[in-house]
Amino acid sequence: MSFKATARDIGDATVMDLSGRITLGEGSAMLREMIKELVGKGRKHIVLNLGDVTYIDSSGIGELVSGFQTVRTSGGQLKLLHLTKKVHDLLQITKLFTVFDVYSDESVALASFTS
Amino acid sequence: MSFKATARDIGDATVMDLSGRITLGEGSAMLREMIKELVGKGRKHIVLNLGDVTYIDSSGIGELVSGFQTVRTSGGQLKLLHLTKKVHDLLQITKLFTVFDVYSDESVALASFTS
Amino acid sequence: MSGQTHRVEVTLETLLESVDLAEDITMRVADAAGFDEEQRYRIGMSVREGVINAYQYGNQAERDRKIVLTLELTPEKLVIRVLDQGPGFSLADVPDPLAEENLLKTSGRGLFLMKAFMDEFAVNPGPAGGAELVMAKRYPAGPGGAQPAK
Amino acid sequence: MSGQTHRVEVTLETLLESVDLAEDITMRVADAAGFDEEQRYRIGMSVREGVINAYQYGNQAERDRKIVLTLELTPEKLVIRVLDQGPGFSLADVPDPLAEENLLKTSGRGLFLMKAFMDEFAVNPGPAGGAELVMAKRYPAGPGGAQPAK
Ligand SMILES: Nc1ncnc2c1ncn2[C@@H]1O[C@H](COP(=O)(O)OP(=O)(O)O)[C@@H](O)[C@H]1O
Ligand SMILES: Nc1ncnc2c1ncn2[C@@H]1O[C@H](COP(=O)(O)OP(=O)(O)O)[C@@H](O)[C@H]1O
Repeated sequence: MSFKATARDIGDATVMDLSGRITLGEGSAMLREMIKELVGKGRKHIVLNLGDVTYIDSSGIGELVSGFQTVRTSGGQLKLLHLTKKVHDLLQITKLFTVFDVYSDESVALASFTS
Repeated sequence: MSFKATARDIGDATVMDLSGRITLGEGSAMLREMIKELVGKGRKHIVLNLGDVTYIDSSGIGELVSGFQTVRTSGGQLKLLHLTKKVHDLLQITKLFTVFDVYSDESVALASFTS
Repeated sequence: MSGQTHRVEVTLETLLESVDLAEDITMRVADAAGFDEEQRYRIGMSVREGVINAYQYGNQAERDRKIVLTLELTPEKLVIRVLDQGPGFSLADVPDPLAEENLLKTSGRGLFLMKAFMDEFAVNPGPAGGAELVMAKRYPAGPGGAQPAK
Repeated sequence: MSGQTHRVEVTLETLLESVDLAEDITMRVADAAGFDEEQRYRIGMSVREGVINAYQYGNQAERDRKIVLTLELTPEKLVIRVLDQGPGFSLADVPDPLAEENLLKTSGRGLFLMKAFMDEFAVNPGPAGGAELVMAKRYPAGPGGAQPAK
């Protein structure tokens, strides 16, 4: 149940497969560092696959926003893939659903990057 | 996790496969009724398979003793099969391990009945 | 021991582990009250956010200060209180996270989620200082959703 | 709010559901204290047996009477109290379930299990009547088994 993340490079893009909980105690800080590292290595097209993320609290939502900004500031784009109902609802009520680019199909998400 | 029991007749004997919890709230009363019913139907050789029993409290221990007595009073025998470590330890510290006939192999348990 | 039935009072040290403990105990009590998975999740998240705030802003991560979580199964709702030993605060001073200019802020959504997820929500001054969150959730209606209190 | 750190006080109605709730909350607190699965099982079972007795013999299944479960993480051990509103009793009057003549009795093993599973066990008169069980378990020693209190 604790947070796990692995990154896969697919061409220009990196898909981060996240699982478990993104909360203050668990995944938040780790997610932030991983995104910073990818951006530091020059990766600009990042997909966060949230399909196996079971729980996000307000701190986790904050990290999604923070990752979005970090990537954007470096001239890149961050997309979200596979929202569970809980995460979808959270983004909906916090009005972030329209801020993020959200996909339910990995190849469509990958094809969506414009460079 | 809640209590379940199914009975299989093998020749003269009946094996009751129990699983889940045998506690005051859950399996205790049900186990008592099932043993009474078997004895009422004239079954005299009963094996309680405790291999999938995850938890027994003092009330559950009481039901094992009660079943043992019920079967013995009717002229039959009750044997225990496949104790988990927890159940083994409970019978050990309550000094009931020596009172019950305990087996770790079903065919040996079935062969042990004397009529 | 007045009119209520179950009452759970948890006094926690100001530690990050206390957040999970508070959430878990709350989920267990919500389960006993007959709330379904979705409602338990919302109630648990609200307690989680409340205790994190008590930890960070109230008790300012000073371990020896206490956080008191109280869960009461009253006849018609589950009432939850989170009390800290901090400076207190007023909801009116908290920016709206849905306002255009706050939408991309990386924080400021905790109180909003508590308000969204619970039926009632208020912030009061604690009896001996600090902030006390008071939040409530009505029991689910209909068969199988009855609360255990009378 | 004296010297202890975590303190969980649970006031329960005299209902069979209270037994599971008490056991679950205890297991969760024991987990936070660093006890392993086997020790959590023993602590949980002791609380279960104690609350069942408070329900049956103490409060005599009268729903409105209360059972108060208190869990305290003191610096060196987890101390658990189970208080009922019954007639009280003395351990000296309880028959030994290991005596030859009691071995095949179908009851009488609850207190014995609590004594066997905990490091300390006593029955006291409650502050306002009733029986109060007081039991304690020392934290596991060694690395990884440290208790959260200082
Ligand atoms: N227990 C508390 N004590 C003092 N101030 C608090 C407390 N809880 C919340 N606040 C204030 O309310 C603000 C908003 O909190 P919240 O909505 O949870 O978002 P976040 O924690 O992400 O900032 C905090 O930044 C803080 O100033
Ligand atoms: N809370 C209590 N209040 C009054 N009497 C009690 C209480 N707990 C235990 N007793 C007495 O102690 C006896 C032994 O209890 P126990 O060892 O738990 O076995 P059992 O519950 O199977 O009888 C009970 O039969 C009862 O007479």
